Amino acid sequence: MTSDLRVSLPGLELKNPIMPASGCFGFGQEYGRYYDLNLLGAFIIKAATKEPRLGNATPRVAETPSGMLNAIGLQNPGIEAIMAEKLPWLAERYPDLPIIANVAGNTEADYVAVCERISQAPNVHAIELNISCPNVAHGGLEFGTSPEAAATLTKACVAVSQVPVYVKLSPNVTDIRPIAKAVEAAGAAGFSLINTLVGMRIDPKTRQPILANQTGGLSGLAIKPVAIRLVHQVRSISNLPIIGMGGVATAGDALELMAAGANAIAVGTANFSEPFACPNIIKALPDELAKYDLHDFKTFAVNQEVL
Amino acid sequence: MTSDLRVSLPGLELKNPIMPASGCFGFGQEYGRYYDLNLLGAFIIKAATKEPRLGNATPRVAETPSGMLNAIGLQNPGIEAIMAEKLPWLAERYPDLPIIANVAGNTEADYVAVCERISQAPNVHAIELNISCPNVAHGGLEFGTSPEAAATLTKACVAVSQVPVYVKLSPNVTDIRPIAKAVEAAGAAGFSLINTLVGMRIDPKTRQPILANQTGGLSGLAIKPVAIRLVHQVRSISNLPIIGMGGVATAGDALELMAAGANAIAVGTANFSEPFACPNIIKALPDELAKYDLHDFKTFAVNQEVL
Amino acid sequence: MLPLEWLLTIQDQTEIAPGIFELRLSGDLAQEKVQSGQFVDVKIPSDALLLRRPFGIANVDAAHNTITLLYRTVGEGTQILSECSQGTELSVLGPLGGHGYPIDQLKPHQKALIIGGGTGIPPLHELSRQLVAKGVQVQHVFGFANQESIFYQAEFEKLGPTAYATNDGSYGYKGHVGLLLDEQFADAATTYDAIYACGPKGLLMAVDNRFSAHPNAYISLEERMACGVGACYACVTKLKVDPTIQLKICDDGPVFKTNEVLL
Amino acid sequence: MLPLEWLLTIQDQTEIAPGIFELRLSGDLAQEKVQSGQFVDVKIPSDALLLRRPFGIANVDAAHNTITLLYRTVGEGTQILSECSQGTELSVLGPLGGHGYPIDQLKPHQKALIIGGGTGIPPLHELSRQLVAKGVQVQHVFGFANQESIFYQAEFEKLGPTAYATNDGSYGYKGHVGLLLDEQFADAATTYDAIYACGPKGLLMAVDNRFSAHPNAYISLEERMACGVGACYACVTKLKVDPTIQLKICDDGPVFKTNEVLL
Ligand SMILES: Cc1cc2nc3c(=O)[nH]c(=O)nc-3n(C[C@H](O)[C@H](O)[C@H](O)COP(=O)(O)OP(=O)(O)OC[C@H]3O[C@@H](n4cnc5c(N)ncnc54)[C@H](O)[C@@H]3O)c2cc1C
Ligand SMILES: Cc1cc2nc3c(=O)[nH]c(=O)nc-3n(C[C@H](O)[C@H](O)[C@H](O)COP(=O)(O)OP(=O)(O)OC[C@H]3O[C@@H](n4cnc5c(N)ncnc54)[C@H](O)[C@@H]3O)c2cc1C
Ligand SMILES: Cc1cc2nc3c(=O)[nH]c(=O)nc-3n(C[C@H](O)[C@H](O)[C@H](O)COP(=O)(O)O)c2cc1C
Ligand SMILES: Cc1cc2nc3c(=O)[nH]c(=O)nc-3n(C[C@H](O)[C@H](O)[C@H](O)COP(=O)(O)O)c2cc1C
Ligand code: FES
Ligand code: FES
Repeated sequence: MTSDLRVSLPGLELKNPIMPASGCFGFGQEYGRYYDLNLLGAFIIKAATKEPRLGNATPRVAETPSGMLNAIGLQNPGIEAIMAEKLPWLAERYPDLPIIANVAGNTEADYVAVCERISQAPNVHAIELNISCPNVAHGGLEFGTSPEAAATLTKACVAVSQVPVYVKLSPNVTDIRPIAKAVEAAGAAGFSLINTLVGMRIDPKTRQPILANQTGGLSGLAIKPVAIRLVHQVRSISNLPIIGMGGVATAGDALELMAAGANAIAVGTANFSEPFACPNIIKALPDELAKYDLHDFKTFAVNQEVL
Repeated sequence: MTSDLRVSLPGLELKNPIMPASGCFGFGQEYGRYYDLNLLGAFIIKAATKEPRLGNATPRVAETPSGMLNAIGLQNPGIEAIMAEKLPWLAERYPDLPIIANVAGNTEADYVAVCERISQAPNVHAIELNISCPNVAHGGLEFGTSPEAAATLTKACVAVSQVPVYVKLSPNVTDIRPIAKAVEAAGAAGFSLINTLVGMRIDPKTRQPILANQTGGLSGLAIKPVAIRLVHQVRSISNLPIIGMGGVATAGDALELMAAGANAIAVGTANFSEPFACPNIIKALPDELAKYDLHDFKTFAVNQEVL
Repeated sequence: MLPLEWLLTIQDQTEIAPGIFELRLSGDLAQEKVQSGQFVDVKIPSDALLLRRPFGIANVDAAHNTITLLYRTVGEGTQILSECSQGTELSVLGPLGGHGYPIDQLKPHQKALIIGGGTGIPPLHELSRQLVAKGVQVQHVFGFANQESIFYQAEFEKLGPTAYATNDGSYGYKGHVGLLLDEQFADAATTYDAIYACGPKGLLMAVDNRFSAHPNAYISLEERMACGVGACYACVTKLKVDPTIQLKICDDGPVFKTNEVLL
Repeated sequence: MLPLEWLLTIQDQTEIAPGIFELRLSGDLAQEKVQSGQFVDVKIPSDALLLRRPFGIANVDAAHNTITLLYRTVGEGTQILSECSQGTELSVLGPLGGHGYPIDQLKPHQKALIIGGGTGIPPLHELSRQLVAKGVQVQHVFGFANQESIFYQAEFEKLGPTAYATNDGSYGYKGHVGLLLDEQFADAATTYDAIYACGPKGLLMAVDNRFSAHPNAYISLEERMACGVGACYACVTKLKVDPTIQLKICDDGPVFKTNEVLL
């Protein structure tokens, strides 16, 4: 029996549920040298901000048990360069690859400006509103830790966006549920879960943090149980679709997160361990489903029917 | 040159900074069969509650990459049995081993009653106020996530306790600093950091959580970078001593957490991987210090002078 | 101080049935007094797996200084273990379990019924060996998924008669062990001086029910464990007579009398 | 599509100086065109280490289908790597680095100065080999902590004269490479047609300063990396003329012209 890996989310008719996570795959040009990105279900590009950003000083990454810390600091060429170069490059080579644009900013006005502009790109099918970056002084967590601030920002972004807006929530909160509810009420099309936890490594020799930014975002296998918990928790209070992520490295991990309530899966850190992680997972999904006598995702994520 | 591993904290003059973490070493009777507990710097016993507790249904543990989840649910024989049997057993065999009593409860009255009673045991040198257990319906996180609630509880417990009270904070909060500050102002002698993160694993076959309690506390190597960050963050706003924990398995891990600001180190999950983890770490500390031309902890943790 | 941790060397490892491995480990743990039903807790050689894996002791060979484990590959840990080559050193805790199968009460020529299913069977091999060494007559009743998954058939038949039940009827009785017991061992409670069981929950419940009044009937339980020595309270089970009393399977078990704990 | 990932087999591994290992890997990566200065990114066989480890390519031997890495054990990853036995298969990405050391501009009998320190030296071996194969005359100037830590001395001396500086003066010049350059290679900027360097930051800064105007002088940088292919922005460095322009060391480097980037 052949498998049907398709999943359908607002704005996103995907041939399979697997997509590179924002910030772990640039704008596709690098990994695009090594395999055909058309294999992917979708692709979440690196955060776009209004102005070009240089990000933080180096070192920007450090290793942790079954995980890593990053403090890239949203380096990106800015919305204009992304509109002029990055998105057209993708559109030309991969006209059928749905792009999800990760959007960040310092102020509401920044977010709104970028959402309005980037959602007009013909290959951008959805926005992932990044209100959860732990590595920048402004924006990021400020909007992501208060239900009111998150709702106000979401509403403003939804109003100007031509495509559905998924809000990427932070795991670094006491209770994610009021934030998720507020964001849903403000018009979000779905959630993206989870961004990185905040962590630190110290060099015992210098007794200083390894990262120039001191703290960084913890990602990779180590955070998978936290991602499962938060996806499960948000699923328990909302029927909106969830793009799940956090420590997915195998088809088994992907199914576990989908069993928790995710409708599609983003893969971040695993790309670094294994550059072919995404195509490998996509290839392994039919056999993984077959282990449980399944051939599609229909019975996953309670809300799948609704879509 | 010989090393001097002593550290000095309120209530605790320790021959070395290494102690088993609460809940990972019972009341000492089991590991006491296999090695001399007098090797330990101190020992934090399993949570004590007013009434005997049965804890949660099984399965109570699940594995995660470089970590584990537990949802024991504070099973313990209750304060009376602990006073009558567990503490005397320790006092008789290990009269010089400083015991730190982990205290939990449903209500402020519960906490106060247990603190008052247990702090009178002759071998209890300090209390670790557990306001951060993620695995119980009441108490635990309720007190641990609000600065006001944490302060009120701390104040009440400090008032009745014959020994210094260290407050064990939760990592599952948006910002730990106001909670730490409130607890300090309320009279805490120090902090204990960190309790477990909240996580979940799902059995892909049944699509149900593996743990009967659904969620569990994530511990082990995986959370080390989160522990380092929180110890560093609390150290940056307080000079109170910190008992650091979270993923310590080697002498190197212990030094890293001390470099972040911890004055002593508790070892939890590592006991399960390696039952001799604590004595092994103690034995390895002099060489680990020597790597950095050090022979004691004097230059660690900014507040060491103050004590 | 009791000994606890051993560095054992993989002597050899063989796949004796699909997904079932026989692992022979050499080292001085084999010189310890092992009660059948006791288990070991194996550190899997993977940096990311913090918890040890418990396995029953299927055989102790003091003369050759080896112990044998039999296990099924079910997840990551057993998969990695099955790929370890000869000569690999493993950290092993044991013998663990404060209570194995009691056999001292039995005399030569008395009769024991040994009931097992799937990967519950390994510790029953050491049990049967020890009973036979005492002169006890053993009868085995084992359940498997199908003929293909049967292992250690010759080893057990050497020790005593062995009846098989398979789910699909591909070998022996068709159906589960409970039905086989009803049909062919209806008088077991009076015929046998001791009853011993290990296997999946369903089998244990069947044995617990059928032999609840038998003065010498024992079942061995499994539960997810962390410490393996009684310190973490992960593996508890409740007493039947008073469910507010909890026992630890790793330390107060893994063997309990029938009718003793809530299944 | 470009090739990227290879399964290479450890042919042999030797500790050639205290804590310095020579690792020979066999597999078809050795058939790729490798520019000296390019590197590989090795998956360490440990489940808990997610990030690969970058190492310069010290030698390519297409005839024997092997490449050689030289590395120092500094932390957990290199420690585990050093314990891997012959026959172990490693997943290796490479050749990585969009820009290695340019040599096409040099003609036979022209002169190249190769400056290195410690574990920056490995890629300079492949560089020197390629230069000598072209008929370029090479002079090496290497810095080490002490005599004991010197490696590949015979290999380099076979290719060209080699001057040594050690911190403690136990071999060659006493002091760091910068001082040795000042004292014994004061005219280097005009004497040599090309300058190549790799090593610790201090050495690179010394070279960058001394040869900032040289039209053919190159340094190779190191930085903590995640992806190794240019996708994650972990390993950036700023352009000197315009620090708002950032280059990725893994992809736009690791070799840069002197005076090109901010050190
Ligand atoms: C006292 C005792 C004796 C045992 N004896 C044997 C034996 O002789 N032969 C045999 O094949 N199996 C035996 N088991 C079961 C064996 O421990 C598990 O199959 C094994 O731990 C699975 O590990 P894994 O990494 O392959 O599976 P995973 O599912 O990946 O393991 C994840 C976690 O769950 C735990 N776990 C999974 N299944 C079980 C289980 N059934 N019981 C306890 N913990 C589990 C693992 O130990 C690990 O901590 C015994 C279990 C116990 C408690
Ligand atoms: C392009 C390039 C080429 C290199 N070539 C060589 C070589 O030929 N020989 C050699 O001995 N070393 C070389 N290095 C350095 C080598 O990568 C590190 O020594 C190694 O990664 C340390 O790993 P570890 O696990 O032992 O150390 P740990 O400190 O435990 O590593 C922790 C993390 O930090 C990273 N890290 C630590 N030190 C460095 C470093 N100096 N540079 C980059 N990342 C680091 C590791 O990759 C890992 O991600 C090179 C580095 C780069 C960037
Ligand atoms: C190097 C790196 C860069 C990242 N950059 C971004 C980013 O620009 N925007 C964003 O929303 N998330 C960013 N993330 C977070 C990931 O998209 C993802 O949410 C997180 O890493 C968890 O998934 P993983 O465990 O699969 O990596 C980044 C993560 C890493 C490791
Ligand atoms: C099985 C288990 C039981 C625990 N029980 C308690 C407890 O009773 N009280 C408490 O404050 N913390 C408890 N903890 C948390 C630990 O004391 C410690 O804070 C945490 O596990 C982090 O340290 P580690 O990574 O070294 O395990 C428990 C942890 C585990 C794994
Ligand atoms: S496994 Fe820890 S008490 Fe049984
Ligand atoms: S390591 Fe990812 S961009 Fe260089």
